[in-house]
Amino acid sequence: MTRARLIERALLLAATVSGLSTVSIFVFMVILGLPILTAGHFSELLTGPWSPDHGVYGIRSMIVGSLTISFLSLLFAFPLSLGTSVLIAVLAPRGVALAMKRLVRFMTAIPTVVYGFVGIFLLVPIIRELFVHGSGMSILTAALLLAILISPTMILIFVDSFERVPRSYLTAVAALGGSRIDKLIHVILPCSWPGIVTGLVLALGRAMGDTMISLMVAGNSVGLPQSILDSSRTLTGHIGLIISADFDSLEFKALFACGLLLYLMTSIMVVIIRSLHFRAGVRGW
Amino acid sequence: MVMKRVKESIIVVLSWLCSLLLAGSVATIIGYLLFKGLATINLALIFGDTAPLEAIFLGRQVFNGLLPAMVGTLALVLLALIFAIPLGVAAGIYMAEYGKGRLKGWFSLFFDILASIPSIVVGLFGFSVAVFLHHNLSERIYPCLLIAALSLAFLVLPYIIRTTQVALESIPVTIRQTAPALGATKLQNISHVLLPHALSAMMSGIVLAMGRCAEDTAVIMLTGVVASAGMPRSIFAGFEALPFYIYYISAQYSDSRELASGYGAAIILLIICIMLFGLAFYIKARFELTFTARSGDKRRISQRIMKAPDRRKKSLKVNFQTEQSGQGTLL
Amino acid sequence: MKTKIRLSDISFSYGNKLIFKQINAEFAEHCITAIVGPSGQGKSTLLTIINRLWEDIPATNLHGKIEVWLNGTNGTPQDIYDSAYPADSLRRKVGMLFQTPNPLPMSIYRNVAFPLKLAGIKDRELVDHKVKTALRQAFLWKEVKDRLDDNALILSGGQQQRLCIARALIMEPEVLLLDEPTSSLDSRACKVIEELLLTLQQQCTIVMVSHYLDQVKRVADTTWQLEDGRLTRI
Amino acid sequence: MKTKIRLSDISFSYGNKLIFKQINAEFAEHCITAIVGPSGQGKSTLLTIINRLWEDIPATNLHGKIEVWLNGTNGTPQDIYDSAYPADSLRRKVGMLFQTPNPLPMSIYRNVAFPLKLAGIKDRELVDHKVKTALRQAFLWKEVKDRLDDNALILSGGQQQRLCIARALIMEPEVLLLDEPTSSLDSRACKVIEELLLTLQQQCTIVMVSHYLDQVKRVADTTWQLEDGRLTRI
Amino acid sequence: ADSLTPFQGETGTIKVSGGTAHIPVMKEAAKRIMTFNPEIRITIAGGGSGVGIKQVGEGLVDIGNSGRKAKDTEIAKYNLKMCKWAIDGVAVVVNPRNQVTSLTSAQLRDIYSGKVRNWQALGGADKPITVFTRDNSSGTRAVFWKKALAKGDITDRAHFVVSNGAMKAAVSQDPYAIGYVSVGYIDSSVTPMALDGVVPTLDNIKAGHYKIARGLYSNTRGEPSGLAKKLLDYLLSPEGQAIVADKGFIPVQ
Ligand SMILES: Nc1ncnc2c1ncn2[C@@H]1O[C@H](COP(=O)(O)OP(=O)(O)OP(=O)(O)O)[C@@H](O)[C@H]1O
Ligand SMILES: Nc1ncnc2c1ncn2[C@@H]1O[C@H](COP(=O)(O)OP(=O)(O)OP(=O)(O)O)[C@@H](O)[C@H]1O
Ligand SMILES: [Mg+2]
Ligand SMILES: [Mg+2]
Repeated sequence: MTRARLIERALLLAATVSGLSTVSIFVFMVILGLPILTAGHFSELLTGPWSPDHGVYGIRSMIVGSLTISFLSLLFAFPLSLGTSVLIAVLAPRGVALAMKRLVRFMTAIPTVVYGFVGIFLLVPIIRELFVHGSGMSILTAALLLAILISPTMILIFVDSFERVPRSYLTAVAALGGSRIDKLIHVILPCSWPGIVTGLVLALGRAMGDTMISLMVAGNSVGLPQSILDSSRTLTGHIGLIISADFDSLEFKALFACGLLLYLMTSIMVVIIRSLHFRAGVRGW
Repeated sequence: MVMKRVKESIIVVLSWLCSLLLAGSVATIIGYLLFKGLATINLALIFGDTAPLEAIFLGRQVFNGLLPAMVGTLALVLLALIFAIPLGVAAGIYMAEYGKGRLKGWFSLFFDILASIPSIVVGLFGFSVAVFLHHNLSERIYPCLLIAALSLAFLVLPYIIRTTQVALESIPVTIRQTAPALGATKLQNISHVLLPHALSAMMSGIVLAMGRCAEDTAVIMLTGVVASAGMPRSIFAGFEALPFYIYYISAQYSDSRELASGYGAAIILLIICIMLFGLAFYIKARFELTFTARSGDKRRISQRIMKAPDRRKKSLKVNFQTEQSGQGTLL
Repeated sequence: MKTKIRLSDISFSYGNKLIFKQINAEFAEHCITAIVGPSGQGKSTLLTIINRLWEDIPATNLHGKIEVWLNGTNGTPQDIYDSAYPADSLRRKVGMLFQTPNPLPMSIYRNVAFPLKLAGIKDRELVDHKVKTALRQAFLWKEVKDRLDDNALILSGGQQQRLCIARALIMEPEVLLLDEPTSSLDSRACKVIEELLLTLQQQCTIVMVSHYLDQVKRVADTTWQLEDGRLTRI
Repeated sequence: MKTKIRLSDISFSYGNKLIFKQINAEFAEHCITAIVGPSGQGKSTLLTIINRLWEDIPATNLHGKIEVWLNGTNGTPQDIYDSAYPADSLRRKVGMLFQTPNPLPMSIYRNVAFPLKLAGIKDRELVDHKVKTALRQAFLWKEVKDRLDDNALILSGGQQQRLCIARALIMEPEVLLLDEPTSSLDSRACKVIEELLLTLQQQCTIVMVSHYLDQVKRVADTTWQLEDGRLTRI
Repeated sequence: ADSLTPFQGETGTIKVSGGTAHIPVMKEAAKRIMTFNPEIRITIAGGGSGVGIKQVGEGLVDIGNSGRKAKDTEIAKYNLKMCKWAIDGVAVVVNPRNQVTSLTSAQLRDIYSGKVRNWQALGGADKPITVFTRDNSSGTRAVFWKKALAKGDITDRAHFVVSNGAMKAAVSQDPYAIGYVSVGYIDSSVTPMALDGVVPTLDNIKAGHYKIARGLYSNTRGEPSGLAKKLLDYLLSPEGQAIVADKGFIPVQ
C-alpha cells in the first residue's frame, strides 16, 4: 500500500473510532441497564416512584423534574434571548450592539459550577424569602439559573441567523417605506425561523444536559413536584447523586436507564436540527 | 398608524429591557462573586500554609490551598487534549477532505450526537468502563486521572472534529486549487497548504475545547476526582480539580474561611476560562484578518466587483458572501 | 416643464471617501431622466440619496439640500432631510427599483401587497383591487394571475423585476428611482420593461441609472452624466 | 505546425448541467491559442479539463479523450485520462495560471520554489538557480531580488500575477493554461504580461482564456469561440 | 511525632473513600503524614459509607470508610476487616434562628414522614418545614433511619444532600430546615436538637444517654497491610486519637 493510501486509512480509522465512541456509549448504557430493563420493571421504571427502601426504582419524578426544569428555563430564556438578539442585530446602535455581543460571548465562558455556586448563596435565599413556601431550592431557582446559562447559546445562534438574512430583503423593505420593526417582523423573523428553532433545540439540550446547576440548587427531592416552588431532581442530578450507590444494585442499574433516556432525548434533538437544516438548505436559506 | 408606532415602541422597549435584564443578571453574578471573593485572592489561597517557592520548586505539599486543584485541572486539560487533538484533527481532516456520500453523512450524524450527549452521561460511561475494565482486565484500573482525561477527551472530541472540518472546508477554492495546479498530490496539498491555512481556525476550536475541559465538573465527578489528593503525580491516581473543588466547597464548607476559598476558587476558574475563551477569539480574529488578506483584501475584492463586466458582478458578490459566512459558522 | 426634484450643493462621502462634491441638478416632472457614467462613480449612491436609503449605512455623510415638489402641497417644495419629515413617508412617495430584482421571500400576492400592509391598509377588497391594478400596470397580471400564492422567488428574472415594479407602483409613488432596471434581463424582458417605463411616465417622474446608451437614447428625455463626483447635463 | 493537445468528443457536466457537448479541438505547439466567449459558457472549465483539476469537484462528469504530445515520447501522444497516468505528473507538465493571482501565504522565494519542493528537489543551489531563472523569465527579478523573503501577499496585483507565472514556469511546463491572466490588472501591468506571453511562446504551448478581444488580436495565433457548449475556430 | 515514625522511609499511595463523617479526621491525618514524609500520597474521596464498603471490597481503594458496621453479607463477600477508631453521634440539627430546640422521637418521626409540615405545630414560626436527608449510601442516614426513625418512612418531599458537610451547610442556610449530621460537624452555624430531652453532647453519647450513636469504621479487604495498616495504626495512636477528639468525635482508646 502506498503512503498516501496508508494515511487515508489512518484518517478513516480516526473518524471511525470517533464515530464508534458515540455508538459504544449507547451500547454500554443498554448492556449495563439491561438487568433493570428486562427485569420486568420497564414500565415501572418510567412511571414508578423512586423508593429504594421499598425496592422501587422508578425514575418518573426525575423525568418530570428534567422536563419541567429545562422547559421552564427555556420559557424564561427564550424571550430574554430573542429580545437581546433583536437588540443586537436590529435595534441597537453599533457600539451597544458590539458591547452586548461581547458580553454574550463572555457569558459563554462562565463555568457552570460558578453559576451553581453563586446560585446557592445568592439566589436560593432570595427565592426563599420571596416565596414563603419552601426552602428556596426549587425548580424555579434552577430554571432561572439555567436560563442565564443557556441564553448565550440561543442569542449567538439567533443573531447569526438574523445576520444571514440577505441584505437585499432588508433594503427592499426599507425602500418600500418600512421601519426597522417592519424589517424585523416581516422579513427577519420569518426568514430566520430555522435558526430560531435550532437555537431553541440546542438550548433545550443544553438545559437538559446540565448537571451541576440542578444538582446544586434544585433540592434533589424525589417526590413528584406539585409546583415550580417545589424541590425536584433531574435525570442528570440523579446520576450525580446515586453514582455513589453500590454498583451491583438495581438502584445503580437504574442510572443507566437515566443515561439512556438522556442519550435518546438529545439524539432526537440532533435529528430534528439536522432535518431542519436539510430542509432549510433545500429552500435556499 | 398611531397604533403601529405604539406597537413598535413597545417592541423596542421590551428588547432593551431583555438586554438590560440579561446584562444585569450577569453583572450581579460576577459582582457578587468579586465582592465576596476578591479579598481572599492572595498567595495563601493558592499555596495554603506552604511557602510558594517551596511548593513550586521543592515540591512541598500544599494543604488548604488551591495549588493542587489548579495543577490537577492543568494536568487534566493537557492529558485530555493529548488524546483528543490527534484523533479529532485526523477525523476532521477525513471529514473535510476524504469523506463522501453516505459514510460521511453517518459520521456527521454521530459526531453531532456525540456533541450533544450530556456530560454526566459521558462521565457515567467513563466510570462504567473503568469498573468494567477493573473487573475484567486489570485490578489496577479504577477511576483516576487517566480515565477522567479520556472521558473528557470524548466530550471535546466533536468540537475539535467540527472546527477542523469547517476550517478546512471554508478554505476558498482558489487556494485549494493552487498546489494541485502545480503538481501537488492530495496529501501534499493537505500538509503544505490546507492545514497551515486552517491552523489558526483549528487553534481556536482547540482552545475552546480546553475551556470545556477546564470547566467541566460532571464528567470528572464520576471518573476520579477526589476531595483531597495533593499534587497530581501519577495518571493512575485520583486528583483534585478546581471546578470540583468549588462544587465540594459549596456543598460542604465547614467554616467561613473554607467558603471564602470557594469564592476565590470560583474567581480563579472564571479567570482561567475567560482567558481561554479570549484567546480563542483573539486567534479567530487574527485568522479572519489573514484569511481575508489572503483571498485578496476586501478593498481589492470590491474593486474587482466594480471593474468586472456586468454579468460577473453577481457571482463575485455571491462568492464573497459565502466566504464570509463560512467563517461565521465557526463559533 | 415643472421641476419635481432639486438637488442643491450635495456632497456625500462613505467614510472619508468623497463621492460627490457640491452637485446641483433638477429633474423635471413626468419626464424620464437618465443618469449615466462609468462604474463606481456613485450613480446608485445618487439614487439612494433621493430616498434617504443611505441612512442605514454606517459612516456616511451628506451635506446639502434636496427638495421634492410633492402633490397637494400647493407648489411649496418639501425638504426631504427636514428632521420632522419621516423617511418612511418619503419612501412611500419615492419608489425605488434595484439593479437586481429583490422580491421578498413570500407569495407573489403578498409581495405586491406588502407596501399596503406596511401602511396599515387592511381592507381586503381594496388590497385585492390594488394588487390587481399594479400587476396589470407592470404587464405581469396575465403571467401570474393563476399562481398568486406561489413563492415569488421562483419567478424568472424578468418577471421578478416586473413584480418589483408592481410592488413599487402599488403605493402610487410620485417619483420612481430605477437602478439599472434591465441589467440582469435578457433582451426580450428588457423591451417589455422599457415600454412599461414609457407608459409609467404619465403617472410619475422617473429617474433612472443606465449603462446602455442605446437604451438611454430610446427612453430618456434628459440625460445627466456622473463622473469624478460631478453631475453634468448632456 | 505540430499538434500539442487534441480534444476528442469531450462532454462535460456539473451535476446534471451539461457544459460541453462533444467538443473537438486541436491546439498547436508553440502557439498561443485564445479561447473567447460569453461569461459562464465554460471557458475556465475547459482549461481545468486539460490539467484534470476538475476532478476534485464533486458530481462532475467527463466523457471523451484528451491527448497531449509530451516531449520525449517519440511522437506518441499521452492519453491524460489514462488511469495509470497520475494527475500530479500531468500537472507538472501542464502549468496553470488562474484569473486572480493566487500566491501562497509564504515568502516570495518559497512561493516560487514551492513546485520544486513538491517534486522533492532539495538541492539548495539548484533551487536557488531555478528560482532566479524563473523570476527573470517572468520579468519580476529586478523588482523583487532584494526582498525575496518578504511575504508574497504584499506584492501588487500585477507583481503577484507575474509571481504566479514564475511559479508555473519553474517546473518548465510544456503547456501553460492561462485563465484571463490580465483581468485583474491595470493596463500597464497588462502590457508587461502580454509581452511576457509572447516570449514564453518559444518554450511552451499556451492556451489562454480572454475577455478582451483587442488583447486576443494582439497576442493570439489562433482563436476559438466557446458558445452554447460548442467550440468553434474563428 | 512518635506516632509518625512508622512512616519513615515509606513511599506509595493510599486511596481512601467512603463515609463523609470521616473526612475531616482523615484529611488532618493525611496532612500530617504527608508533611512528615512527602513520598507518601493519600487521596481522600467521599461518596458515603456504601461506596466505601463497596469500593474497598472491589479493590478500587485501599481503605473504605463507613459510618455503620458492614453487613454480614458484605463481610463474607469481600472478607472485610473493620477497624473502629471513633464513636460518633448523629444529631438532629436546625438553624440557629429556629426557636424549636427540643423534639420527641414521635415528633421527629412525624416530621420525617411528612405528617407534620409546619413549625407552628411544634411551637415554632408559622413556616413550612424543609426536611433534609441523605441518599441511601450514607451511613449517617442508615444509623439515623434505624435508631431515630425506627425505620419509618422518609417523605419524598425531603431535599437530598450528598454529605455531612452539605447537610450542615444546607441547614445553616435555611432558617426553617431540619436535618441530621454527625456530631463532629456541629458548630455554631447549626443548633443540635435535644431528642426526648437528651442533648447530643459528647458526654451524653459517651455515657450512653444519647442513643443515636455509631462507630466510625475504616475497612480493608483482608487483614490491613502495608501503608494502609500504618494509617490505621496511626489513627489509633495517641496522636491520631487526639485528632479524633479535636474534630469533635469520641476517641475509642
Ligand atoms: N456601503 C459602502 N461603503 C463604502 N463605500 C461604498 C459603499 N457602497 C458603495 N461604495 C463606494 O462608492 C462608490 C460609488 O458606488 P456606487 O455603487 O454608487 O457606484 P455606481 O456608479 O452605481 O457603480 P455601478 O455602475 O458599478 O453600479 C464606489 O467606489 C464604491 O466602492
Ligand atoms: N463547481 C461548479 N459546480 C457547478 N457548476 C459550476 C461549477 N463551476 C462552474 N459551474 C457552472 O458552469 C458554467 C461554466 O463555468 P465557467 O467558470 O467555466 O465559465 P466561464 O466561461 O469561465 O465564465 P467566466 O467568463 O465568467 O469566467 C457556469 O454556468 C457555472 O455556473
Ligand atoms: Mg450601481
Ligand atoms: Mg472563468
